[in-house]
Amino acid sequence: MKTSCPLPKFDFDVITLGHGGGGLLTHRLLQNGVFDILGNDLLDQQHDGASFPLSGNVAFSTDSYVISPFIFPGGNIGELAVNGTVNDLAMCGAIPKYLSLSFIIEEGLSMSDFFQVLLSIKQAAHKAEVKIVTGDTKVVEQGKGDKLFINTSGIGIIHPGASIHHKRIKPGDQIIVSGCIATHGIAIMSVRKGLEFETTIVSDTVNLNHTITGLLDRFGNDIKFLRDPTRGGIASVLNEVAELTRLGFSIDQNNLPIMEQVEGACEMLGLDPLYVANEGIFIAIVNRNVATDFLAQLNADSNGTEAAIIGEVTLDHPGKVVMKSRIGGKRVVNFLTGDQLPRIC
Amino acid sequence: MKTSCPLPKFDFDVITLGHGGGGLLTHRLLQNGVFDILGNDLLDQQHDGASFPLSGNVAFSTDSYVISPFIFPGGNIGELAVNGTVNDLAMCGAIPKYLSLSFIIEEGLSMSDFFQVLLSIKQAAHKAEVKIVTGDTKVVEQGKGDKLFINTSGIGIIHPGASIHHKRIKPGDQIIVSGCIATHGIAIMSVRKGLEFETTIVSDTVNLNHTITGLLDRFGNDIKFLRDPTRGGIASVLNEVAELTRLGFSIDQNNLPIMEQVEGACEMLGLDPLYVANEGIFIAIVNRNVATDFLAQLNADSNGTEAAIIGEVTLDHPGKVVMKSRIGGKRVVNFLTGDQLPRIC
Amino acid sequence: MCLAIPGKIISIAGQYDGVFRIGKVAFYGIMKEVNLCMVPEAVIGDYVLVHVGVAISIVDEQEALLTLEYLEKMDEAKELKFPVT
Amino acid sequence: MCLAIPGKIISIAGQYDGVFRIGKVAFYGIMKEVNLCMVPEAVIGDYVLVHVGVAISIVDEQEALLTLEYLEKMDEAKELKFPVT
Amino acid sequence: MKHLSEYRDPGLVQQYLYELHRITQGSWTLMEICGGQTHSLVKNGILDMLPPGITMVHGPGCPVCVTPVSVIDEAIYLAQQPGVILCSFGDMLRVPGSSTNLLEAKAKGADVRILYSPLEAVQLAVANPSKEVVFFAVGFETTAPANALSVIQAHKLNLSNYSILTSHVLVPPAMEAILQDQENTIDAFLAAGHVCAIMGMEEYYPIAEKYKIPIVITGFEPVDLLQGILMAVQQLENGEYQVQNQYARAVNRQGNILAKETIHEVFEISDRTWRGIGNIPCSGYEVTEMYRKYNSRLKFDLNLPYVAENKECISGAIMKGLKKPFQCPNFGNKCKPENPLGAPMVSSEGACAAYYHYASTQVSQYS
Amino acid sequence: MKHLSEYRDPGLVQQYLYELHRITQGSWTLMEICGGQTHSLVKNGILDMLPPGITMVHGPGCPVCVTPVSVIDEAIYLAQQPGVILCSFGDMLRVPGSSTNLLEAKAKGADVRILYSPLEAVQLAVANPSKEVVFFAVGFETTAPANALSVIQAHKLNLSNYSILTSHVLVPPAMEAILQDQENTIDAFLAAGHVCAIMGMEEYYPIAEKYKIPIVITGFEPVDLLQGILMAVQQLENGEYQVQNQYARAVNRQGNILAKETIHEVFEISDRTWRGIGNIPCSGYEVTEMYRKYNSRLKFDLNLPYVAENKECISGAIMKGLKKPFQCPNFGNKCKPENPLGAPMVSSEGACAAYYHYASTQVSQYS
Ligand code: SF4
Ligand code: SF4
Ligand SMILES: [Mg+2]
Ligand SMILES: [Mg+2]
Ligand SMILES: [Mg+2]
Ligand SMILES: [Mg+2]
Ligand SMILES: [Mg+2]
Ligand SMILES: [Mg+2]
Ligand SMILES: [Mg+2]
Ligand SMILES: [Mg+2]
Ligand SMILES: [Mg+2]
Ligand SMILES: [Mg+2]
Repeated sequence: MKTSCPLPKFDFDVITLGHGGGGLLTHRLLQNGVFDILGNDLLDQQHDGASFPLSGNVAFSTDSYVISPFIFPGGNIGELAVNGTVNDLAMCGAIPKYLSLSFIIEEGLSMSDFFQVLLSIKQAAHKAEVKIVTGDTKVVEQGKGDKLFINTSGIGIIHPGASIHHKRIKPGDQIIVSGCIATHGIAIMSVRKGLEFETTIVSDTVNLNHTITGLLDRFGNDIKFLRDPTRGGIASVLNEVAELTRLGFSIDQNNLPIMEQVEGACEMLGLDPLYVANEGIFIAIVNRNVATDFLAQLNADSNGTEAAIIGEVTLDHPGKVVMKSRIGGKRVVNFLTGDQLPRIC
Repeated sequence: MKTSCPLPKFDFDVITLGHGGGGLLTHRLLQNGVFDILGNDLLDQQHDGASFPLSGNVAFSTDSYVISPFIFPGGNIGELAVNGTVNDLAMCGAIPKYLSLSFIIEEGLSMSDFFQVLLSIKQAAHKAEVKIVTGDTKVVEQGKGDKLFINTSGIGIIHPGASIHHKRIKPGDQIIVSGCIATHGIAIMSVRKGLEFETTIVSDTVNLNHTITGLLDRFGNDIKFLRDPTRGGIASVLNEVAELTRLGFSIDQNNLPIMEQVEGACEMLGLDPLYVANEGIFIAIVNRNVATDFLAQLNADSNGTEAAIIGEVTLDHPGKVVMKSRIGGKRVVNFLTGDQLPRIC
Repeated sequence: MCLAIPGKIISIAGQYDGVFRIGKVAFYGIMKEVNLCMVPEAVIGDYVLVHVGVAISIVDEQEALLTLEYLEKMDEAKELKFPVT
Repeated sequence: MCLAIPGKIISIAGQYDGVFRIGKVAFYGIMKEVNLCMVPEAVIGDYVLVHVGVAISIVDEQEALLTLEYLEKMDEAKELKFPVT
Repeated sequence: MKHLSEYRDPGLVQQYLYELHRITQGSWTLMEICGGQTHSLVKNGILDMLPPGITMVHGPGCPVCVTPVSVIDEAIYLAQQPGVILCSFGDMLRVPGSSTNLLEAKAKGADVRILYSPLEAVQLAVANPSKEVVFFAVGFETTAPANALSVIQAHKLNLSNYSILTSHVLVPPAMEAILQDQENTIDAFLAAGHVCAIMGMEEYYPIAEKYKIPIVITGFEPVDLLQGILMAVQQLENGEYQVQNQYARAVNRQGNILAKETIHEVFEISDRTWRGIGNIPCSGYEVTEMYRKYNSRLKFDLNLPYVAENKECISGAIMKGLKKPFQCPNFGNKCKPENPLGAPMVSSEGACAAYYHYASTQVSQYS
Repeated sequence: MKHLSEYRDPGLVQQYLYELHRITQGSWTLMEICGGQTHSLVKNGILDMLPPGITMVHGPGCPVCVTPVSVIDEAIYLAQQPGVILCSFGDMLRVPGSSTNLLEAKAKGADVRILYSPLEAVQLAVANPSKEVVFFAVGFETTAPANALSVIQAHKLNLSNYSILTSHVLVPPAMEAILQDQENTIDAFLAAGHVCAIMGMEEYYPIAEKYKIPIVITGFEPVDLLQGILMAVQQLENGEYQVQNQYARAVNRQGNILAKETIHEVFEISDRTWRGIGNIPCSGYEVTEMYRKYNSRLKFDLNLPYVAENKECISGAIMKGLKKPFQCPNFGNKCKPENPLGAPMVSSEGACAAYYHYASTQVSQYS
């Protein structure tokens, strides 16, 4: 995302090892760059950590972001890193509050790309209403990184109405997906060396916390389980829950929301969209009684217009995910083994 | 550190991209590896985050560790990552409680090295009495990382007696360093390609939280400031505080604890130990009244046998760090510019 | 084996790297450069079967309709439906 | 320029990569391989000045003592000390 | 998606199933040749919908499955050479060689790239003049024109740093090898539609005639497969053995003549070892003498020691249709997709992996 | 550390200072030739301890400072060539060329390695036969034997992928250039001990004689420097102009004969441009014709366009002792160690950087 905010003036147009050395260059980069852009009352303590009062049940989550390319159709690694941890906290039933932000920069990263990422971080944090309160910057040599890695860790306060635990899932519960699957993964794939294709698909990275809070406000503990199906796709999330609960998870291919272009790309590359990474969507498992209302509220939210009930929890085939195919047949949807490799031949 | 704990049996002897794909290989690596080794009641929730009750003033800190080589004389990146964040929390005056743990692995990392690191993490967490409650594992392609990067983020509870803030520093306060300087940086330098030398110096990485808690218990708010002088060395920490407080910081070279071999290496490479990275030491700025007792308690602690009062805060030369040399001359100790490069010629 | 899917030719460039005929082929709105030298008679708007970046045949629209009407040409299959579980 | 520091020869190997004389030199307990071909008369225990991995001279112990005793040989400098701030 | 979604229509599928159930009297064993067909049958849950009298067995039409251990070893060896970039289709990376696979070799430092097309490998060779680019040219007749084109293009561009490591196999010789097996139980074939898009139908008439077996050239979508099965069963019930073309929208009698010319420009027919099956005479393609400098085997003077197949894997019997994957004692225990003993467990088109991944609820007891 | 700590003894330092204060009557300007001496004077806070009559000015003896822009550009150019590994001592990496420095070039992808010794560069060439290893051979007479040795070693190992990019400079011609300057104010020199450890003392007698100036060959530790200053001031007070050897533990009259032979095996005397000063005839070394294949300039046919020095930097005046760093209008504002305008602000041995980093409390008002 391009912004009109001017780049601070630096003596360097790329990041060098010196910017990670802990000396003056590091100090300047942080002072004139990071703190200026992301500054808030807690971050500005310039200590090795932030302090603030907290009480209640908290959620704590971490993720490292290693996406390549780090600026991709629909976004960049910065907003991804904010949204990712915000969403992980939301999936715990928490209201995200504080983030840490840690960069691993490969020397040679252009200053302007770095600032583009920083500005996206600022905007994403603003939108998600979280504060970035502590951070870290490391620079590694050329060839020892991939331009930019980001770790965010986050602290949230568990929503008073939330009671998210896989143990609470019961047969009859409905499985809901909040939006089109595989969008993000295919957007990234479209710019991968050797597999490129033209598409208007862009990543759907977005913060889901406000959407989740709204749902928890109304449906409370009728929401049994929440998860954002990032790496490994929705198949992996459902398999993990199936394994943990020893219940059956039954879904219907006809109900899976997916964009036409995404389907086309999957056909072309021989990929199964069930295993493709997602960003801006989540899976909810909710009490059957509230499913329709839950879906209605979700459909009225900009993050859930394509939401659908895709299946339900069952006593059949315990520990397994089974999908009814478009033509009415059934198949087991297993764990993906490793990375999904394009199946060409 | 070698341990006798057996390596879990895996089908792979190195980590491949598939281990980061979110599918079965990731699942297995986490189940049979990470969770088995690091498991505790909070981590085992296998959610995308951990939940626990918390109340009071908390500290929150993050750091990414990119050390090369990742197994080095005296330790490895795993214990470094635990100790580093534990120490950053301790430097905030907090009692470290919960850590997140996030790996960025370059494909090809040997499983046995990875498990050696994991075991060190377990031991370091045990020693520091912190729980690793949430984590993440990413795998990047060959040439896109440097074998293993680790991020740890941590939450601690501020010690009830603590009142750590640079604004509390006053002229007359004493500057104490808890141990020999530059040890860690020189231990790492000794195995750097192109600069290698033989030495018995090993990294002094260690958790300092119990030491700090003991000092806070007794000296409370007479401790004005704590910082572990990692990257950039003690010169950088003192310059940062000088800049923040606009006070003068005056130190005496004769009082700086430093190992002979470390001095020898610095002479040989033309490095200034004031700028060399440290691990197992901290700088404390304390009320002059308690300085002697503080030092005595520190000297009685295994992490502080070499501790010394190295100087004091003054109204002279505001914003500057000045060192009295061995022969009685004075010089300004500035910020380091970039990385300290070996000065050969 | 031999994953091949039908796509519609959107544009045709004369040459592939100065050597071969190439074109843009759309699959559900995504587009890929495809080598068209094995289907010289293909024109814009045709559907071609594409395998590993090469168009291997033009989809015959007449035959496509016949396949879909195959059952109707069999007298016996008019009324009943097989009950699928 | 020309950072060079004195170290003590701990061991001497005949050859540097089959070509030159090398040895291990200790500086305050750390050790470095050093090329000794410019100081062929140096023996184990000698101190040599080392610059960028090459020993450039042997430290003369007699002369070293004389430097330290230089002032004593100057009649005038016996009692007083200069007050350093 | 036009020419795709129509063939996934549930109503049409039901009509075909009805008709198939209606006409099936006998007990028939049909082999779908192509891994893509297996994939589609399993992924769509079609197997459980078929009349009890019909047994589908999965043929050898998966290049990932039939590439022998020794060729995988060659690819790994080349990938490990400094300065070599080995390019491959994605699903070849997990196939086990004698001691490792390309994915692990890559993790240990070999330069292995996944490409969509051999033509992109040529571009890579142009962009990296100081490297040797090797394309791992596996495939059946369908892929041969693209691989051949890459050689012609490299030749026209005067590239000296491009070559292909071939493991090209041909369908008709494999069909005959299956039919000649003592224990053969196959009553009819669904031939591989995309192979025939290139090769046409001619080569199948002599086989149908000689072995008195129906051969229906079939597409890959549910309606295609059901129609193909229906056509084959109709023949069987009527005692006929013709070559029929279900996939007429893509296949005509003479095939793609230009594509065949391209193949014959670059390749000549050679003997070929099939993983799990063994040597089949005249069952593959090798680069002709004229293009020898694009043949990686000659260029790098490959001469690796012979490696025997893993005896524990019964993939030969599976690919000949003599056994089902779940009849293999290793299926799902010693042999799983994450650590395959044999190649059919690797690609999701491999018969064993297809069963493992997409097994219908009925057969899932075996996984 | 033996032969080091003794010369840092505070008691001894005080005695020397006492003696120096006692005998200093006149007003004397001394130049320490060597950047290492500058470094030590500033780092130990010695300047403020000297009698008010004594002014120290910092000589050109910092190879980092005197390497011209055009040579830095050559190094950057070579580092940017594919297949070239450029090896350098650490402090050369921040020196500004005409548009960038090696550190930034490295950040942008050039393969630049920091080594402790040129002999390690030879090892790197052995280990990387497919790469060209270039060692950036800067230095005064002290470093010349090591750089020459690396060429001899490469030659004996028959390496065809090793060469050196020289920027070797010589002390005596620079001293004469300074003395010949109209505005020269230098009354005495502290000559560079380590240079003399190689070269001996002979070349200095004619200079002392010709310019009637005391020259004291001096070491680098506080006691060395104070003793050297004391010896020079004694001469000045007595109206003498001899060559004296304070650093006799490391320097003898004839120098290291073997080292000089090694230099002359590989190098010959050439004209050399000094950054900030300009061309000085016969003031450097270049690789001889016999070893031409180890000369990076010839090997890579370097022929970069001429680049003028930055006019804003008065480093020439500083290195000749005509100005102090804080008299430069850019010092501490437009020119700082993190973004140096001129070379003396780069290395911590550079006069400007030494003042900036280690400036005593008295001079720190200027930083
Ligand atoms: S299950 Fe494994 S071992 Fe058995 S036939 Fe299939 S691939 Fe071979
Ligand atoms: S301060 Fe900078 S510009 Fe001025 S003389 Fe020194 S290096 Fe040159
Ligand atoms: Mg997480
Ligand atoms: Mg996440
Ligand atoms: Mg998540
Ligand atoms: Mg940090
Ligand atoms: Mg999505
Ligand atoms: Mg931190
Ligand atoms: Mg830290
Ligand atoms: Mg810290
Ligand atoms: Mg994660
Ligand atoms: Mg230390």
